[in-house]
Amino acid sequence: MKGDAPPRAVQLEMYYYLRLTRALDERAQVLYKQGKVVGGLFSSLGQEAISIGSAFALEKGDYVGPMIRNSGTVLARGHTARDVMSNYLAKATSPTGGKDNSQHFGDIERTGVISCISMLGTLVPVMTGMALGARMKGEKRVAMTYVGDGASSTGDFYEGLNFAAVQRLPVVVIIENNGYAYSTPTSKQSLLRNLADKSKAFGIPGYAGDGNDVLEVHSITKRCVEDAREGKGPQLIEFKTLRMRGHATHDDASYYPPGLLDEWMKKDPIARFEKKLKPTKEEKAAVEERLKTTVDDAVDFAEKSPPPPGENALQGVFEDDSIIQFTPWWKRDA
Amino acid sequence: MKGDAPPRAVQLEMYYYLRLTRALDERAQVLYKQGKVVGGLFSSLGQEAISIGSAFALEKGDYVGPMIRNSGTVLARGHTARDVMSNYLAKATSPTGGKDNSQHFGDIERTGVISCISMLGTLVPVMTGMALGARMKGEKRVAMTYVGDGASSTGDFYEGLNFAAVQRLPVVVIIENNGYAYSTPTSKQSLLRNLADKSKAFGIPGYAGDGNDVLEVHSITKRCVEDAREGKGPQLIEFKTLRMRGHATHDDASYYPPGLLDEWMKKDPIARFEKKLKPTKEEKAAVEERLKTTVDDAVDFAEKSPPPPGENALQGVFEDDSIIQFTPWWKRDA
Amino acid sequence: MPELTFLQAISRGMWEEMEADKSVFLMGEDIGRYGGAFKVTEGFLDRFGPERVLETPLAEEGFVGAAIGAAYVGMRPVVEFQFIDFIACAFDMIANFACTSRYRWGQGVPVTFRGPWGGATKAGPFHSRNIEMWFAHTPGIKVVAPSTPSDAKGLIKACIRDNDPCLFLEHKALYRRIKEEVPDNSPPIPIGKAKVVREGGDLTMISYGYMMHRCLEALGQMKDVSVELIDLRTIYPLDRAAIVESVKKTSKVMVVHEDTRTGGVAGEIAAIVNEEAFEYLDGPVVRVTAPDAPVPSAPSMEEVFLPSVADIVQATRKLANY
Amino acid sequence: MPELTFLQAISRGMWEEMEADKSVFLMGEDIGRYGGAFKVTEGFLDRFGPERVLETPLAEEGFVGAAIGAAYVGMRPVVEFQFIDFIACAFDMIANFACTSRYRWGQGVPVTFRGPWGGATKAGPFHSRNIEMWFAHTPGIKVVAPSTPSDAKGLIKACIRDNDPCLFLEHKALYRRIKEEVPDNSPPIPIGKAKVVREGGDLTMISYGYMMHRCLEALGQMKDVSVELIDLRTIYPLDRAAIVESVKKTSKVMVVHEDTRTGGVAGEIAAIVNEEAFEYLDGPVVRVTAPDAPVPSAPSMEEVFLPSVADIVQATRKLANY
Ligand SMILES: Cc1ncc(C[n+]2csc(CCOP(=O)(O)OP(=O)(O)O)c2C)c(N)n1
Ligand SMILES: Cc1ncc(C[n+]2csc(CCOP(=O)(O)OP(=O)(O)O)c2C)c(N)n1
Ligand SMILES: [Mg+2]
Ligand SMILES: [Mg+2]
Repeated sequence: MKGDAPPRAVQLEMYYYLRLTRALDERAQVLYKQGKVVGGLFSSLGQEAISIGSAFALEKGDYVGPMIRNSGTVLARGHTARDVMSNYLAKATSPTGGKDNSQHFGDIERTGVISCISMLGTLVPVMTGMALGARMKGEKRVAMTYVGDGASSTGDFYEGLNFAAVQRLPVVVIIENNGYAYSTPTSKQSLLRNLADKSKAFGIPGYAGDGNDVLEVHSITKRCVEDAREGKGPQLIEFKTLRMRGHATHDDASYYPPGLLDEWMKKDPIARFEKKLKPTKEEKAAVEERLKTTVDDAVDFAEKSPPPPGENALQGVFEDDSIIQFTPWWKRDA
Repeated sequence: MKGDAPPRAVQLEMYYYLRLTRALDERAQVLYKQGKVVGGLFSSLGQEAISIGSAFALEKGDYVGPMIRNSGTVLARGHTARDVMSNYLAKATSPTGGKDNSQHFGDIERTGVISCISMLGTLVPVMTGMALGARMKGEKRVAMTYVGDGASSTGDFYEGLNFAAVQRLPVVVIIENNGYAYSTPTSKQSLLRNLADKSKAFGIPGYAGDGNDVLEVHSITKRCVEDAREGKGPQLIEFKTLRMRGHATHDDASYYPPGLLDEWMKKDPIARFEKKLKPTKEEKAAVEERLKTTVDDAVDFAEKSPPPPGENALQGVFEDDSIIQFTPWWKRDA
Repeated sequence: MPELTFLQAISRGMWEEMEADKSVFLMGEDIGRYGGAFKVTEGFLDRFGPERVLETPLAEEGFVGAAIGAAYVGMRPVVEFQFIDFIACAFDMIANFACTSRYRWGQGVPVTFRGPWGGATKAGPFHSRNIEMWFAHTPGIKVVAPSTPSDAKGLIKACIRDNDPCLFLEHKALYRRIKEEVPDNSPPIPIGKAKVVREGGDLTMISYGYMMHRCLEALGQMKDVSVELIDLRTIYPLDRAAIVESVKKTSKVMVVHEDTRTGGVAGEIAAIVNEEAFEYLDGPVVRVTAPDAPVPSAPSMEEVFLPSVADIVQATRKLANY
Repeated sequence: MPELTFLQAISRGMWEEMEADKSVFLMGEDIGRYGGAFKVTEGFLDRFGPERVLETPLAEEGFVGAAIGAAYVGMRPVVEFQFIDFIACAFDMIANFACTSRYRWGQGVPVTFRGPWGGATKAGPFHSRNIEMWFAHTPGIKVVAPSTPSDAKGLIKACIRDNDPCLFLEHKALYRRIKEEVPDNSPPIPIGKAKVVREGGDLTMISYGYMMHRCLEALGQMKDVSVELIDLRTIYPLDRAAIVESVKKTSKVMVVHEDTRTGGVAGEIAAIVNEEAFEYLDGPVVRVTAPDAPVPSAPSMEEVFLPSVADIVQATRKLANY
């Protein structure tokens, strides 16, 4: 199932966001080695096409729940490079004010991006609920989220998608099958060749595609988003890809069989797309220019931003802060 | 997929256990109305063929995890009518000594029956673990359990069966699809016509059968048990049936559409089996005799049994009872 | 003024909130035509329709997640657990997702979790559990446990209007046992405020839920001891001020709860009293609780398991005479 | 005698138990060739093979259930959570199935649940949580939290040999930070026994896990106060005798934990001390704990969130001078 490719202007934007995602990832790797990243750093290297292709398939007002390898989605949906970088560094200026880290942030109103938590699978029921709530309000919004091959083993994935199916909700779930959950090969997660076949447990459509072909990702996702919006219920898509780094920066992926990375290097989604797109010298120069300023500014902003004031730790648990704020006995002066 | 029917002698035993299950259920209903049953009373009326047909498909040494409507399974696997009745009444003589109620009991060594808890779906992972443990010990035991149409919506069902599939464990899961989860029709649990199709999410075989035909239940289950034992991995079976009473004794099932009960009355598993089996006068008389004495004895035993001593409430939380047993300040005499 | 049972008061409170606010809706198992296992939502389907009385698949983690998502877009879901024990099946979604949401990214989660709760109904280990401290110890959720119809109605309304997750505990043993006149369209009762049910000078007795009624029964048998009886009504946040004020007056305090002992709220109260009123204390903070065990099925054992009126009397006398 | 880090001691303890008992095996995510997220099981796959170092799908509730089933047939599974925070995903299976098993039908569940635990590692809200009281308040499971390599090795062995569910908490901040000489084939250390780390007369300081080390650091700065320092080592069952004996000697007690305040073990200890040693108390039971909030990511906030050495010093001095 392919729709037609987006106009060249849009493709150039997709190209820019692919490059931006990768550029930010590379800079984040450096910052991590300098000990400036708070928490783990999970790379999307090699998987950018899934985030970008799918994000561009959404309409304004749609909701998306990205996971830790979907910084591309977050950027393409309107978050700034500053948001991404400052959250990696858990600065006061970050979208979470340093409360959370990694790719855990969002903005329901402005970007429709929902912040994930570390417990994998949890976003599937939550996005289902957003689609449900929107429908109750008479809105035709689609809610999309991502799970890995590993996360597709969770009961949350199953319960959430089944609920969406029974309610025929406009939910799109993308399985990013990169063949591994941390060090665990997909063969230890499931007997299925195609995880898209899990759709059969819900009686919903399931599709599989090449996760390293941004236009294929875009067209398959776009069709699913349209079907979902038209009331055809939830859609499950599996995109096959490979994580081109370890699970996180501390992991060298030595468990990958020899040759695996080389093989996939040939399938690099950005190089492939560039071949198809053939950007002109001018177009490319413009992208490079835009990238450089954006990335430098984001890193600069994140690094120069102050850490959050420590006392903020005691704010925002409840709407009423006084609930948790009181002076313990030993802090009171007699 | 049918195997051949068991020899007539075995069929007569199956007939007896079908009748025993129903007879005990009817007596339990009376005891409930007399206020003697502790906790809810969940009837298997109309579903007996699933418990009996499947229980007879197991070999000695196999494990089975019955749910609340599977008293037939428990009886056919070697628990006494006294066990069943005394546990309904939560007496000191009951298998749980009154600690638990309903169909929540078992005996790993003697009968291979595992006690369920109320949280539906939990037995699927647990039975998977029993099959795993047995395999590690070099034993060829099959582990079987049941879920309802409702329970098949749980993440536990999904995570447990998927683990069994990946490990290719000898696990058989039977979905008793009686069309309702309490008052909720299966259409609110799943979009699937056949819940057996959930097997496709695990890459394992799935079969559907008539839950009111004890011989069909037996032959399908037997084949699956054999396949599982031969290393073909977990098997999923859906048997369609109808709960001929409300969810529990307090529920009159007024949400059933008119005519539904009459329609299924015609499919009564015991009457149908009797037509096929054509027991002779003598055979029938023998069964009646055996039933009467067994049931009367069980009810009598349960009623006459003492309640457990109250202090037992403080025993058996840990192997070492002293951990939770101590005298609170106010109980000590000054 | 209508006389309502505990159950009717809860039902009425939800009804009035649904009438007043379109964003309020119900989710759960068998809550529609059947009206819920205990009939708390009887009649709601006819009045509010299947969209606002949404029957879910049998999947607590899943429908709790869906409730959170709906709350994110401005709805106010009220989620029923058929028995509150089944909230354990949705524990991760509540404790990790809902309870941290405002803190980590500023998104409040106005969801009310409710269900039949507690023991003394011969319901066995899986339909009797006191789950309050699992959540009182989880920052980000309020825990409410009324003991009277009027408090139940006022507090369910407060939970529904609250912009943070609330856990509303409905003691099964009270559903049809107690009645009270409760006005229509009554206002919400603030969460976090305890109630002095009876004033007294000899000692302070603190409890909540069904045990409040055993405490009252015990006091009926001890006309000679002047007890100040406090109904916590809210387990989290605790009304520290009310507790401390009373203890400063009576100098002695005992806590009665049917929850198990270790990690029960009585320990928390002991610590608060130590920190805030140590110099006023003329006796140890006394705990009358269930032992550290699951809830047994047999009535004979459940009687021993739960604090009895006699236990409360004995503890009260010992502390009073201390 | 080999010098082992905290991590190596745990690893070594499991190794020796697996050598000694064929029924002991490991389950979890990435514990095989990769050796686990923190490398606690590095080398186990080569020695014990994939059957006894069983890598699971990403499904905690599922593999915990499988561990229970394996235990039912005589195995002794040791289940690793990649971070202990993910135990919330298996909460129902542990709290309702495993913890009630012996009570309701006499079947013990000899499963050890273990994983990296606690804060002070800038790991944010979902990789730092103190989950101990969720389980200490759930009858049927023991909760162990050592603070030294030798205790860690002895207690993991005790957990594995125990016939009831045990939760073994491994503080991440200690994994590679501390070393100690620990003999090979050392014996198990009994669960439920606290340890007097330092004797003193002015007051009793009680803690566990990583906070023990901040307590020691604080004491290093207060040569003028004679503090009796107790390492709980086990959160459930608590060593009531050790606590009470010390308080009877010092008459003052403070509890330090990184867990959040409400419902933390400090409250339980306050109640125990009240019940068992009220007349010896010369001051309130003092709590130095984290506030009721999730664990924030930014180091600047986590520093404020966690009890600091300075906090402990300040609290100690105030209580000592009380
Ligand atoms: C419920 C849960 N269990 C365990 C973890 C620890 N963990 C973090 S990432 C990860 C692997 C995830 O693999 P996959 O879902 O395939 O996503 P990928 O990293 O490959 O993108 C694991 C096990 C977690 N985050 N959540
Ligand atoms: C996890 C969980 N949620 C809710 C319940 C309450 N409950 C008990 S039985 C039941 C309906 C079960 O339906 P089904 O699985 O189809 O089994 P049946 O009763 O039809 O045999 C429900 C919702 C439960 N026992 N467990
Ligand atoms: Mg993956
Ligand atoms: Mg059913």
